[in-house]
Amino acid sequence: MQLDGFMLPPGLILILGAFILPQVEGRVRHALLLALPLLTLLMVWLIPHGSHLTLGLMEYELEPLRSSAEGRLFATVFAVAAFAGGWYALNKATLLELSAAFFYAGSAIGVTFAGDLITLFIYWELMALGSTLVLWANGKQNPRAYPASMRYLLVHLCGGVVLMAGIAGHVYATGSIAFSSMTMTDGLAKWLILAGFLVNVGAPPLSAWIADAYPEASPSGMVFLSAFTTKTAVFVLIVGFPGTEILIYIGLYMVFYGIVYGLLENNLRRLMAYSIVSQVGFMVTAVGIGTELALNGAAAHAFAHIIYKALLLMSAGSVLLMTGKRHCTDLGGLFKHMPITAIAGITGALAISAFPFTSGFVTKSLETAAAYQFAATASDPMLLVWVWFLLTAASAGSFLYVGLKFPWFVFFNKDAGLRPTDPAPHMQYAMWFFAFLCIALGVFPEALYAILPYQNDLLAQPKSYQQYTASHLLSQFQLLLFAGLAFFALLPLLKQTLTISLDVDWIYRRLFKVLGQEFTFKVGDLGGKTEAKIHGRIKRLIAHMHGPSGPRIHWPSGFMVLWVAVLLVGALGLYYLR
Amino acid sequence: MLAATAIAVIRQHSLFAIVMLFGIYSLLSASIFVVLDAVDVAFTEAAVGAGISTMLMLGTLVITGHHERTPKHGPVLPLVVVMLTGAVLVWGTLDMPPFGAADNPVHQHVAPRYIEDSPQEVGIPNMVTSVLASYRAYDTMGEVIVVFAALVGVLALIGIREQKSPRPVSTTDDKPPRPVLQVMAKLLIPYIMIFALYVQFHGEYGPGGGFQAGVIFASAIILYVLTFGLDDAYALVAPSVLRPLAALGVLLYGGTGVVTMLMGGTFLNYSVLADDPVQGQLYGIIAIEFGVGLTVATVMMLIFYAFISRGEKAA
Amino acid sequence: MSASGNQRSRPSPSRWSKRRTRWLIVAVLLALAIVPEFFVTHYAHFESLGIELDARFGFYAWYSFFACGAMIAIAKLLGIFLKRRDSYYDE
Amino acid sequence: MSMHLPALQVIIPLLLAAVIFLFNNARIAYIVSVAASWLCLAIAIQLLLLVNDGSVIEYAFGGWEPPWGIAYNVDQLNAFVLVIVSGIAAIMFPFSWRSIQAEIPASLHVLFYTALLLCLAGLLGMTITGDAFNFFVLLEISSLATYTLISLGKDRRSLSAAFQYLIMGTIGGTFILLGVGLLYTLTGTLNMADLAERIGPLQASRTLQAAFAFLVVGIGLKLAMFPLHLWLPGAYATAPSVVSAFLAATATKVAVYALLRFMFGVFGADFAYGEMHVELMLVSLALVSVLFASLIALLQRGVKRMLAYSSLAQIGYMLLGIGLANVSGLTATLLHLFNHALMKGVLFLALAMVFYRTGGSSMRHMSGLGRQMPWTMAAFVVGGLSLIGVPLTVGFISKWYLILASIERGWWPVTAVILVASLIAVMYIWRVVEVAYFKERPADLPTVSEAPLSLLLPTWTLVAANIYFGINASVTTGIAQNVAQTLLGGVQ
Repeated sequence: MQLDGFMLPPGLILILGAFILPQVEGRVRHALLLALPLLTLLMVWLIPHGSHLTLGLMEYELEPLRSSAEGRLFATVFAVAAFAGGWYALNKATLLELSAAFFYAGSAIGVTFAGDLITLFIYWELMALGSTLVLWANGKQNPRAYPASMRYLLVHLCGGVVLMAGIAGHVYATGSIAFSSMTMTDGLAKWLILAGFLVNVGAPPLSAWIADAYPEASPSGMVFLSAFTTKTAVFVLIVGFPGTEILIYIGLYMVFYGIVYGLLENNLRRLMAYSIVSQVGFMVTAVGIGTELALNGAAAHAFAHIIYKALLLMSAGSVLLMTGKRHCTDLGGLFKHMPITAIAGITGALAISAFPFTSGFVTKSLETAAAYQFAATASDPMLLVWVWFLLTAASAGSFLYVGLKFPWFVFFNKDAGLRPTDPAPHMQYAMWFFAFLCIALGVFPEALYAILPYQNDLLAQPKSYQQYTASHLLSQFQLLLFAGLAFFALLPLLKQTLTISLDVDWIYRRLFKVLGQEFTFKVGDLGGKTEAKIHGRIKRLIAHMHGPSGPRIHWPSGFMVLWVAVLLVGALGLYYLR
Repeated sequence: MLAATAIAVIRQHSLFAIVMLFGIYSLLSASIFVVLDAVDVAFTEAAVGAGISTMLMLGTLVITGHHERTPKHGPVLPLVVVMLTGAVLVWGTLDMPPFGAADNPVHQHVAPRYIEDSPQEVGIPNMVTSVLASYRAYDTMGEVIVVFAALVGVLALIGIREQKSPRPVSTTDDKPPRPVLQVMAKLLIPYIMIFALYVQFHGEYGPGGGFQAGVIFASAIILYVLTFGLDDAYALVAPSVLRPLAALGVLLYGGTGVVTMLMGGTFLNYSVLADDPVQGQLYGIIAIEFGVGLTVATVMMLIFYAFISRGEKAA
Repeated sequence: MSASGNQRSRPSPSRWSKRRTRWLIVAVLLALAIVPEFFVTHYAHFESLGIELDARFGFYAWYSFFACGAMIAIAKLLGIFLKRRDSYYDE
Repeated sequence: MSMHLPALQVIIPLLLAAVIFLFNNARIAYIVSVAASWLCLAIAIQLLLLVNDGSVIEYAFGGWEPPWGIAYNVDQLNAFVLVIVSGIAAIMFPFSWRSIQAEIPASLHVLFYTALLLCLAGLLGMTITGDAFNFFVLLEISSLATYTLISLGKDRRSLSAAFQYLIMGTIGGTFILLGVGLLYTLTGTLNMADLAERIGPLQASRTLQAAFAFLVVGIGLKLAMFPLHLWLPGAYATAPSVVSAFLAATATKVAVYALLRFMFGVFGADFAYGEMHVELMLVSLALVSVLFASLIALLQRGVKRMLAYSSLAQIGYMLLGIGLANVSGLTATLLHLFNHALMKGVLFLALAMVFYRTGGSSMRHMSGLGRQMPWTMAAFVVGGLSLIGVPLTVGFISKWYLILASIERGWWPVTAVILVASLIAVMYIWRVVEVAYFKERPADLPTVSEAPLSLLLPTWTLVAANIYFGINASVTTGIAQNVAQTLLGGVQ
């Protein structure tokens, strides 16, 4: 197909759509909500492989469109997530949220097509902006969304700043702005870029932002939020840092961080947020392993994860929407009243637990497989042995804290007396759609495998992709069932309490607040006074020398005149100091 | 003596005395300039420093008050500042070419041409005037505009109360009439004005020029105001007449430049004003000096009016 | 919060019977999961390194059980230090 | 007439100031001022085009060749600054009419425009002149006009602010004069190019060093180099809104230009960096100022004062660029001259519109304005994004080069400071956005409507420029890099 004529970055469709949505009403808006992501999807697939587009900025050649297999895979699932998310949100979400979500999704797709670091950075920041807006949009319904969005923005801008420093350093060191594997380059710049990426992935020590921010969004808002930011970060890690060993440790930490905090968590959607960290930890570990199989695994897992996590959040969101309750302690016995929501939730829970015949099963095991396959050739095989054993344990753990905990406390357990119904039809449809995808990918994994980035590997070692062997099925069943045994046996220990768990965010939510109250806004009212206070110390010091100081207006002049003289001598003195 | 006066200024607390001492200081510096052979500068210092600025400061005193408030902070800080700055200055002068030596760069580079060629190029004997009014005429225009800008500032800040005071009780009228003073002033003022005109038009040949003339002219009017009161002065020269004149002076200067431009020269190149370049220089210098005088005189008067009218209001 | 979903809070005969059926189902499922172990051979993932733990009989079953137990225990332990009232940050 | 362009650049506003003073009619004053500003812009652009090939235009006043007479020298550097200053004027002057109706008594409008034109002429003259003493004269013109403009503020504190600025400005001017005087005793010339030539053999002279120190500190006062900045927040915060906008966008830029001109055009880069190590002072002061001013900005309740402190931080960036002493650094400085004028222009104009409608510009006055004045606040947001350095705005371009320069130098802590300060900028801009978009309008404040088109149009022109030059930065970066290379010459 000859399409060179209108090669636009597909992300722009959604970004432009974000600005069109407010201009239209009713059915047209609904139609656009569903049509634009599909159009984007079409665009993603119409762009010929390996094509690219360039654009000049400063002295650099930007590459806002570079088609790659990884990019296409992620763009595909992003478009699908935007589609289903839009469907789910259809007339429940505020207009601002919908526009922001499209803007956000479009930027995420923009990242997947970015061929250079500056384009990447631009979309990266647009994403931060879009996602923050998705959060804000819920400020009316949930007042806590608003400060949460500020903290969220702050973390991401910090990440962005580190990323930008890294990019600048990288460009200076290599002279190239191309976005490609950086494992060969060296120096501080590389680590800064990595750090910037890791902030978005939810790596320690800043893992807390996910659980802090996402659950404050609206039901549909969190569906959007869960899909893009962390997964885009996984994408850039796949492209930029395959095989960076430190990612293995970071990934493992994230896996268990998510499980432990998830087990402690009472708020349903915070639980889901922790499970995002945990699941993304799997992917990060796989990127750290860095073989083609591992990268395929990370990509495939990201693909499947977006779908089942969105499904879980749609289910949890529906519960929140229909009952107004967000805590395990307030819920229970909803299966009878919200059967469709329950089925969706259970399907998602099974998928995240890698239950056979679900998408999780066929993707997560790629990563564990990568661990043992690489062990034979790796320089440090014991590390990979550990990785394998830990990931296997974590697979069981996933079942424990999401696969069982979520359905059990919400849909079964003791009836909490709530009598909601299933949510609006369009929300049900969206859940059906994703539930279907979860199963379909599990039953027919070949379709997903066919679009994975490293096809050579796939063809050379078909065996490793043969998920449905008796041994594998059996071991997986054992893993899950005995995790279930542990769950029910230790249920008393899992008694949910109305609490939250402290995390690193304590530093910026509590410590800074205390420090801030101590030092700032109390004096902020009368402009000049603030500075006076800052100067107060120095003033008092000098006041010792020449008696009480006078009215404020006279002081700065004298103060400054002194500085003038000091600088004058200083400027001259430099000549002799050196 | 200069130093003694300066120290006296610092030690004094009565602002009135300080202003008077400043006048003395200016006169003393003027005589130093005379010693240094800088007659033009001395002239300006005497007219501006000792004359007009003393008047203006007195005008300010009428508005504010005669006594300094207790100092805000001790002398240590200013002392440190002055010592440091002074140290750098002294430092800088250590390597400076010796004062008065003929081989100084100052006397080697640009100055010789001014001295040797200006009579032929510009055609007037006073080199200072030829530098100010021709070689560096553009700077002089800038200075005139500085004066003009100061006027704009004063008008914006204080303004002139144009209408006569409803009750004819002003500070001067409260006191008994001073016939001796008034007669003396009436006698003096015409001479001062004529002297001003002389300085104005004789600037090309001897010390003097627009600045000095303008200031002297203004002091004549100021003397009149002081002796006869503001209302009479308004009757003589109203601020509404002076205002446009101040701008006209600037425009006369600038306009001369524009005319030279239109006649094919660069801005302020008077040589094109007449067939003979030297004659052209003369025309140009006369025109701009008149502009300078006009602006300086009117601005000085206006500023004085501004202070005095405000002072009367305060009283 | 008195109605909080804890199955032990108010035991009643019906709940006991429910619990018993539940455990019965679990036991049957677990048995079903163990039985095929006799017929299926697991291959060791790290044979080359001499590690054959994962090929032993019932490895996945007990490994899963103890791993999950350990994770719950660790979470419970950390919870002692980390848990704060739900309104902690709003104060 | 094209040979007279350099002279006309300054003479038009200078003489028209006297003309409008003569006519003494506010409406005529306004129309003439706007026409003057547009003419100036046209001339500046024409000049820039003429020198874009690297040539230098010389204009000798009075027909006397330098060093005997006074000359204007136009090269790429000052033509670039001329375009900045006159461009900002061309946008702000039309804006001023409605804005001052609300802030300045009608009887003073003529004086306002006279002072404004004088200020513009002074700034343009300082930029274009090739004569050190002439620079001082024009500096005095612009300074006097500036004091007047500031004192016209509605806020009574503007008087004391103007007075304080007058004191400090006079000290600065005196220092500059002392520096020029010392140079004259050393060389016997005042022409900058001639000075540069004759300074060459004098490297170790103490007089030269003292002259350098006086000039750097004197200009430092004028450009509000930390810690000589104390006059600036008061002045910007209390001046009439449009004056704040004009000064913030132009005055400090010209002072930075003057520093560049004296450092490179008179003393030479070798002397400035190699002998005087001025970069050590500039970098250390710049870093402190960037951090300190950003933090103080964060604590302000008055938005104008906040922006004034943010200007200090931005001046810090410019000094940092000079201090880094490499091509990228200077490029960043030059770009930031242009870019900061654009972004601060937008921010202050947006504030001026807020003031026009609500009669104040504190955080309180801005609460809930997001809905009531959507276009005004949108302009503020774009300006804020630019200030932060978000890609696709001009702020990003200059910050990018600054970061590159610091990395080139291997000074990672400097990079860190730049980035941290950007974060702080996010926070203080965010505070305004938060108040404007997420707070309800206080009940005791009246509901207001969007600002009139005559105010919105100039503001949005600047907004468009912010975005246009953020995306298509080739023109500005091209010029800046050229100039930076020329300035540094053989130093690297």
